[in-house]
Amino acid sequence: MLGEQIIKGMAVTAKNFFGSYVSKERLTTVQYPEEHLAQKENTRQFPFLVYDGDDWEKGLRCVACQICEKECPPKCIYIVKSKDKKPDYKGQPQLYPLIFDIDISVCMSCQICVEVCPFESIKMDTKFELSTDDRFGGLLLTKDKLAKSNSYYQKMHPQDAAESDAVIAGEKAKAEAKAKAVAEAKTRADAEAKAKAAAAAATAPIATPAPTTPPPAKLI
Amino acid sequence: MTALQACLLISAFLFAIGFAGAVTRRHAILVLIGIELMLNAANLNLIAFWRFGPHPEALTGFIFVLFSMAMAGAEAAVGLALIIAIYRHKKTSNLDEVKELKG
Amino acid sequence: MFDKLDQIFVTVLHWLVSFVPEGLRPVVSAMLCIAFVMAVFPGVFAITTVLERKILGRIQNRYGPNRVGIPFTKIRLCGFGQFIPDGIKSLTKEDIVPRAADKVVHFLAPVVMLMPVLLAYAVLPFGRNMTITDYDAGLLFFFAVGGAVEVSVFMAGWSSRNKYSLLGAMRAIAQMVSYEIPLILSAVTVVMVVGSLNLSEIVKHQNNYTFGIAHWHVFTPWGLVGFALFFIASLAESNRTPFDLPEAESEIIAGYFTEYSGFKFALFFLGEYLGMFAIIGLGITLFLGGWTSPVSFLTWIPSYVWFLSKLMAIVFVFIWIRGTLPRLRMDQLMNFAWKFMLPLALINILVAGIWHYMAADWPRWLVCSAIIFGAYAILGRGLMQNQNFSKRIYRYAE
Amino acid sequence: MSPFFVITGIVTLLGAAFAMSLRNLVHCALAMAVAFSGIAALYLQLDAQFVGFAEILVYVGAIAILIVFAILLTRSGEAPEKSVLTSGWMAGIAVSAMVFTMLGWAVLNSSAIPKETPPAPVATVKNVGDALMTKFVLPLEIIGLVLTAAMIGAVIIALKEESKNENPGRKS
Repeated sequence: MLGEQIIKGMAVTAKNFFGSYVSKERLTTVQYPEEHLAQKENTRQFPFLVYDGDDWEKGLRCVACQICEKECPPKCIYIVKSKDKKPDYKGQPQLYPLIFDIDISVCMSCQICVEVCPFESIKMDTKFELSTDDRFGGLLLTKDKLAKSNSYYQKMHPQDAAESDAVIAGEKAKAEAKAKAVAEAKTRADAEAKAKAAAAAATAPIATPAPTTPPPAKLI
Repeated sequence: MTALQACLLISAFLFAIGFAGAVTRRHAILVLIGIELMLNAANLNLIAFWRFGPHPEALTGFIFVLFSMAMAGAEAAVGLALIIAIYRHKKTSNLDEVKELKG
Repeated sequence: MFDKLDQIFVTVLHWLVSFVPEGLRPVVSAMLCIAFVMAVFPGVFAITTVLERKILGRIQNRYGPNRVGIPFTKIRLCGFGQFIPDGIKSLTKEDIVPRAADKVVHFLAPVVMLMPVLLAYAVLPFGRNMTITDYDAGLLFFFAVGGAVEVSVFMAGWSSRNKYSLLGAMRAIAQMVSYEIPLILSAVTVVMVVGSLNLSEIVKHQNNYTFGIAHWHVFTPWGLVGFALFFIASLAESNRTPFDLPEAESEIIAGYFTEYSGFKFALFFLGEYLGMFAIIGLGITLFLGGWTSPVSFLTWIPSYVWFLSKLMAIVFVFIWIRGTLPRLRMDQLMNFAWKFMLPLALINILVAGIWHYMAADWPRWLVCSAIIFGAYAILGRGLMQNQNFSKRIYRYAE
Repeated sequence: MSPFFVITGIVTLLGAAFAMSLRNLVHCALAMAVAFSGIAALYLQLDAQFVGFAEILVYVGAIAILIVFAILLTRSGEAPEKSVLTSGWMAGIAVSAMVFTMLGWAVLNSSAIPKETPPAPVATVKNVGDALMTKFVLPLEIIGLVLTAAMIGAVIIALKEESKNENPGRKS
């Protein structure tokens, strides 16, 4: 019969129309500015610098080794090293970047800088609403805008943050172990030196002891 | 100058315009438009006389105009079909060049 | 009390006209009626543009526009203020006229399009004695004025000196002409049964009730087929899907109004919708009992409310069809008009004749329904027999 | 002789004059459509309601479009360069002017024209229908036949004859 299929088709659209008022899961549209879609775990937009503790100036992990600057394909990172040093999380004095600029209008979010960074100091952020009316200055993020706390990093990428913290904890443990070993070696050396000195004093009080403390082990 | 005379004058002028167009214009379709105008002028006369005539309830003029319109429609259809057929053969609808009778 | 509410517009009109001196009365009352039509139907047009986008959205499981309510305020009105920015946008857009276009005809086309459409509202009965001019041959006036729209379509298509718009105009005229015949023939059946071309007479003929149900023409076999034909033909007359070939995006760009922009395009858009409302209004008057209420115990609702609700119901079905049916090709469109709708309309006239002369009891229903159902089945099979829709087989790349 | 009557008269005559004198054929067809709607308005003023609406339906709706289609099919939409008048156009204009003056003279001072205008006759559709079906039933049937014959004839004439091309040389 002519028109049978038309009625079937109309029934389908009618079901869709009235269904959209009745069952809520038919309408999957997200009203964007008001509601946000939950972001995936490994979303990445633009890099940011991680710092420990609460003062971003001192806690910055970056040691201005400029590996990321060299590796960055579109060359959007610009680092100027500092002259003096400041202690890093292992208490070991390290350089720090005086100027650390990333031009996010050039950055292509390829995450190479994160992979090559030996100090776990640059990670990928998930914020994407970065539009500004100033096309040149507005999109050049300087060090203060880039620095974000480790806790923010935990919130953004829990799993990666956990791994990176494990790495850092390992580093710290190794550093303490080495420091302890050095300290023990020092105490043992002092003890021996004292013993030798006592012995030398006993045998030849005239031979003046020349205690030479062994130079500390070279740190990587 | 009663209304009837005004109508008759208008239809006479229409008829003159239609006749002038049909006679002087070169293009076949314009001649057909001229004929249509002449037919309409005649219809206007009929309606004028029906309206101001002695016993309009007989509706003679009225019905006559209806039939004349039907005829004008048929005539226009056939006329245009002829013009298109001539154009298809002779590639022109210019009346001056459509002179010889050969097929 | 309800009767006063029903005649509210008429009393207001007479009250306003009474202030004017005797000589100017007809002119002023005509002006007021025109103001009424120009206020109501462009308003319905504005609502329909938003309604169309919302219903199409909901059919496709998404929200329609739901942001713009009252401008400059936070009120959303779930999107029903969308026509204000749309209107401003289309009015302030630049009006580009192609250099080669024929300026005068190009300018006149939208005017000539809007004029007959607005004239057609003069004869539609919006409510109990709410017809602006109650012509004795009202139906013929409507079709005569409806026919003049094709001249404006041609003017638009030809004057833009653009191959596509000329072809689009030719297609649109061919479609409108070939669907005007079933339109008029299905209206002829109503005239045959009612015996008059006067639209108020036709509504009065449908205004009596048995067992509480109104005597609408659509409840009779010939009326149902007549209304179906009228509905399909009005879809084609107003260039709506599935007959919107002349102006479809996938076809010849925007058909005959390719070269129009800004205010002229808005006029064409308005003209198209007003034409749609006019032809739906006529369909309601002829088959769905104009301003009468379907059941006898609801007659207290004012008559113009019935007319408007039926109008919006059919506009909803138009939009529903637009959300469902695919577009017809040009040959399918012509084939359907000349090989299915025209014969069915002629048979419908025969059935209306039989209906008129047989006695008013059940054999009449039986005979008429049998003839119509038989004709529908035969013509339907004739139309469908060369379409062999075999089961679709899917071949995937290995 | 209401002002409205004068205006429609002038519009009709202007439309007809332009229809005959414009160079571009499509403009002529549109001017003709204006002239026909002017004539329809004149009919309405002469209380011939049914004929007025029929005039709009038949002439403005159908014949204007028919003529415009014919213009496009014979590809004469563009204005021709050379003159649009036939060679002996002066004679044509003169004859039609004579026709108009003679008719005008006859109309203006004939005595048989009634002075007072009779009341408006009631030409309802029912009367027209009854008259058609009783007094004029034979012409009605004949008009039906004529229209069918004209339609079939027009189709056959305008049909492309590629089916039986007897002289393939001169393919039309």
